Amino acid sequence: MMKFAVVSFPGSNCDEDLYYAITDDLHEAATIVPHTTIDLSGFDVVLIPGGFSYGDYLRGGAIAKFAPVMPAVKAFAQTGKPVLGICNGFQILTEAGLLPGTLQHNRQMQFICEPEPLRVENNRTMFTSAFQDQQQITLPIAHGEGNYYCDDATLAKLRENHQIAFTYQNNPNGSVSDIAGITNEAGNVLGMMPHPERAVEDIQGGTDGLLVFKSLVQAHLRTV
Amino acid sequence: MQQLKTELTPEEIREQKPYEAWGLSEQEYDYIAQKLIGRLPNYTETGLFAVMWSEHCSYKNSKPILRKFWNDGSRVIQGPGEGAGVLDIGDGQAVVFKAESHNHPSFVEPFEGAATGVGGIIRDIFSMGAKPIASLDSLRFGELDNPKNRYLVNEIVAGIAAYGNCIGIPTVGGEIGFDAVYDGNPLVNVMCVGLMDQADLKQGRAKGTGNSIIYVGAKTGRDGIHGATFASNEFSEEKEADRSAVQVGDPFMEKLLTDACLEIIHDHAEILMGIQDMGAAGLVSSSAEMASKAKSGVTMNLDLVPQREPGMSAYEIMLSESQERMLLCVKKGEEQTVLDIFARYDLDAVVVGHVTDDRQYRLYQHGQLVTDVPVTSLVDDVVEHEQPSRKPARLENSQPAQTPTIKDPGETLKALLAQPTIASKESVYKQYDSQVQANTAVTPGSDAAVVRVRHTKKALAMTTDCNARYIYLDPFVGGQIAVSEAARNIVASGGVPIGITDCLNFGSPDDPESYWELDQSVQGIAQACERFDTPVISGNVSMYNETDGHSIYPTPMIGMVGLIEDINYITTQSFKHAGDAVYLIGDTGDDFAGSELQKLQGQVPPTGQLNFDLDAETAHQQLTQKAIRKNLLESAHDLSEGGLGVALAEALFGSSLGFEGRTSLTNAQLFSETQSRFIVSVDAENKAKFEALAGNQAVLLGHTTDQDQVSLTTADGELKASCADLKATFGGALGCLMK
Amino acid sequence: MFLAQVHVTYKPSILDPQAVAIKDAMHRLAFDQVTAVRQGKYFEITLDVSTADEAEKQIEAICDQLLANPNMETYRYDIKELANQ
Amino acid sequence: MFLAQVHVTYKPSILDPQAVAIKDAMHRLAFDQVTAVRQGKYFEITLDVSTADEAEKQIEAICDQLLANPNMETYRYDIKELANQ
Ligand SMILES: Nc1ncnc2c1ncn2[C@@H]1O[C@H](COP(=O)(O)OP(=O)(O)O)[C@@H](O)[C@H]1O
Ligand SMILES: [Mg+2]
Repeated sequence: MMKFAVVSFPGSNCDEDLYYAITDDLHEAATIVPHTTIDLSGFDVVLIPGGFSYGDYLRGGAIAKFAPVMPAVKAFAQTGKPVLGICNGFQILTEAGLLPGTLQHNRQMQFICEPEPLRVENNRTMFTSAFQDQQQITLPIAHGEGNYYCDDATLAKLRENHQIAFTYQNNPNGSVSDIAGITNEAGNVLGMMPHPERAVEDIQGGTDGLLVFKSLVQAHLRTV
Repeated sequence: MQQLKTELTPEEIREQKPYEAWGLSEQEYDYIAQKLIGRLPNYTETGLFAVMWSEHCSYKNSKPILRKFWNDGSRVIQGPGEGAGVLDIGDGQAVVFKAESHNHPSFVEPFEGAATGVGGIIRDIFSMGAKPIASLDSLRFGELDNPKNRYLVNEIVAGIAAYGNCIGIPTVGGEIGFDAVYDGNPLVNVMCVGLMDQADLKQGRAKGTGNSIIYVGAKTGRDGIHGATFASNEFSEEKEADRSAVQVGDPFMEKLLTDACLEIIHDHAEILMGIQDMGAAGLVSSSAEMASKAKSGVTMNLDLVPQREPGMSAYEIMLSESQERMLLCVKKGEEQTVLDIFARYDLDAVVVGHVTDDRQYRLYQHGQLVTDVPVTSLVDDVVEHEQPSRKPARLENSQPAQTPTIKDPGETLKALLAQPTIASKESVYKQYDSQVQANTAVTPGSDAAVVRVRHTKKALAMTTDCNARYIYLDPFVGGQIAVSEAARNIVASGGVPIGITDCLNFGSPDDPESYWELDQSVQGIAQACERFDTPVISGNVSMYNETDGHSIYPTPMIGMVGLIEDINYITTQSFKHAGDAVYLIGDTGDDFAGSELQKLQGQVPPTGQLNFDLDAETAHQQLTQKAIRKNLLESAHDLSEGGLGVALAEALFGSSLGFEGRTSLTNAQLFSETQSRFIVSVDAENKAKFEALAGNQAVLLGHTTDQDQVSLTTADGELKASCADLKATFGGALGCLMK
Repeated sequence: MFLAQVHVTYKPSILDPQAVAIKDAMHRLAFDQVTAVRQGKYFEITLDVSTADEAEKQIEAICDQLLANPNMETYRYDIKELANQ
Repeated sequence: MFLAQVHVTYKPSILDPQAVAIKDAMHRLAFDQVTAVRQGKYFEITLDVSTADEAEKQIEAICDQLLANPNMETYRYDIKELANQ
């Protein structure tokens, strides 16, 4: 069994959802680890969940980046093993400097919760290998600050290195270049605003999200 | 800041009667002084009595009426009287729910008023030991041509979204209605639903002499205390303009509080004797009620209460309505276990007092005994008032409603779909995270919302409903209809209705006509509840909803929960495949009284008499339920505002299908609001089986097509329209009106 | 052209959970000498009007109607003339 | 005791959706002479340190690490000594 860590910050609220997606639907092992954990080396994957860490009272992820667990998350990413940040998790990873750019307020200044059609821009990552290239999928979004911004130089680099993993088909929030999810240069850290863990069972309205986690299993099998 | 003037002495209170401004009558004051405590109450005590004897805390005006509610039933584990009601849903599990109004605070400060409304009802749910799994919001506003109302809609919705989204409880449903009577008096009712293991059930009791009272959560500030009336002239040297009594919600703190309390409830049930949230009248009502229910006394030292501002008086500390606070009763000697858990969540928790055996309520501040009265005098001895009641003149000789003539039903349908009460609420519910917790099986936009119970076959259906225009015409029948409509929504979604909560939003109880409306609608609700086997397990009363002497329509909001025994029964309102047969269950008459068509044609307030038959309602619900369980239905949708025309259009919107059919109804009857009806679609294969089951309760209307067209031939014309057109109108109307 | 710098802050009696969270974060980062944090909004508004009086009149109205919530917030502003470009 | 007044604003090159929304609202309210709006955050931080230098060092670090996001925001601050109470 693969071992997934779900890092729970004060104010995280999708930690259990991720836990169940891994255990009930992917049938792998997951542990919810508190923000005070200082060693993640025993895990195969680290997941940073959605929610409102520390209330997101300054900017999304701005306070969480100092949580005691963050050095361990950075060290884990250094080893090349996969780190996936979803929604608030994406915000935390950008604030912590593990991913480039920032997530601004949605263009229309409102929270948006709806199923969102996406395109898989690069299926050669640890997080997307179970998708077809350019596959059109649907995942739910639920965020108020998901408007991805980076400067032109960064955008050029993202393109050049194929770091854009998912794009929106009808850009809901004003993100630069319709970006919904990006990886770091090494390809082992992914941040995405849509919620794959909310699309892992038919009763939730779709199962496209499960393929993100299945990709991680494939990647793991390649390494062992 | 320092105290400028000292508090009034007991004698000065008797002479100057400040309590009258606080809502306590002279009679009540005399009764308390002479009969209940046998001396003149001091300043703090007078304040405590005023708030504990208010309608909001004591239900002194509404209790005689609320007793008429029906709250038996085999599923009831906890009826009214605790934070929330509890119903058995099998497998050792229970569902917990309650609704609460935050009307006035939301008018004064809409964003924070609505946000703290959400926060308050959530605390009621987890204080019972349940994990909050869903919220719903029922809202009423004045018409949107008034910019103030547009502002209220924006801010109130944003406030609900901000709190619910942050704390991570999905907002899965609700309703929004518009009518000029809500100008200056919007309604903000929020319902929260929780799920628990029955073994975790907790109550608000201060039990066991010597046990500790622990205060936890946010610090106490002056919020919620009426700055102007109470505090300003006595205590403050700050300028009034620099102070505010507005309560601000802190959903982050509440998330921590929820998680910490549930951890203690799960892991340390044996040392947690009782737990209650601090809601209206904050510390005094929670502590006094906990003592009253346990038939004990309580002593607290106010110097130990965490305070946000310096120089707070005992009166202010006790009456503060600061949010995100809870009161626990913990076994003596075991306090540290609890304090350690709260410390791990970074929450303030302090032992502020203990339980006594003499049933006295005692408060110390700065080493002095500032309150010493019997617990019962605060909680149980409140004198109930059965108010005079009179049938409103407008109902004395009401006439049947006129039957309108409709030339082009397509145009009428479009106009109805653009009415804000009917139009799509997507622009609102899209702002709510309806899927967090990953259990939402039916998101907003269908009849009832459905949340599955993870690791079981079960799911819960939930809805809020009330058509106040009907209540205005006939509170008794309107009350029956409100419950029936809620039940219909549950049934259409595949559920069995199991219980209700309510928010009774009414005018002043001092107005005999208002009081009569309250009494009648409660009786109507009670009768329907008994018929559907849906006990009233919790609720809330909001009176005095009037501005400048104009009262709102009586609006008893019903929040209903249904049990879906197998997730395979989950059914939604939208048609599924081309070629399916579409049936109408239930007869249609000329029912235009209180209808949206009547309102569209300028009939405000509504007129006419309601027709309603509980037997027909029950029969049609049972038919729909059976058909769903036999797996005969592809979709089911109840008929409500706008009648058949609107329901048919709504069933088309979630699909990309069209419809073709024929009916013996007239053009006008397409928009009649006859109760007890459903529109269902049936696969060709199941037609015979469904018809055999339905007998004469259902008629075939036509079938779905793969064209972008709805066409329904009537007795005197034809409804013809492009589905895409209708959908654009329905989808865009609210957004347009909000601009 | 005039530039108005506007500060909107909570009235002192209002609970400000955001400021509390930010102060806690500072303490966790070992900035222990921070004893109080208040938080507010800041706006720079450029107005194409010809007199300072007119600018002030408009800014006062804008603060009152839009930028500050009179139930909970107070505001203050400075107005200065911008050199012509 | 020192008081720092900190302003955090978006870099000029960055489109701020909030400022755009506020400007639009002003125009809807017929404040047509508003030509530009910038929006930022404002903090008042009280520090129990003994020298202005020390206050400045801490505030600089707090801004850098916590209050501003260097990808898109800049900050400025004024520090003044508070009279002893
Ligand atoms: N304020 C709201 N919050 C969340 N969902 C809402 C709100 N208002 C309406 N909805 C959703 O929109 C749909 C239609 O609502 P409504 O017309 O009131 O339904 P019905 O007439 O069947 O009771 C329902 O799914 C309802 O939950
Ligand atoms: Mg319905």
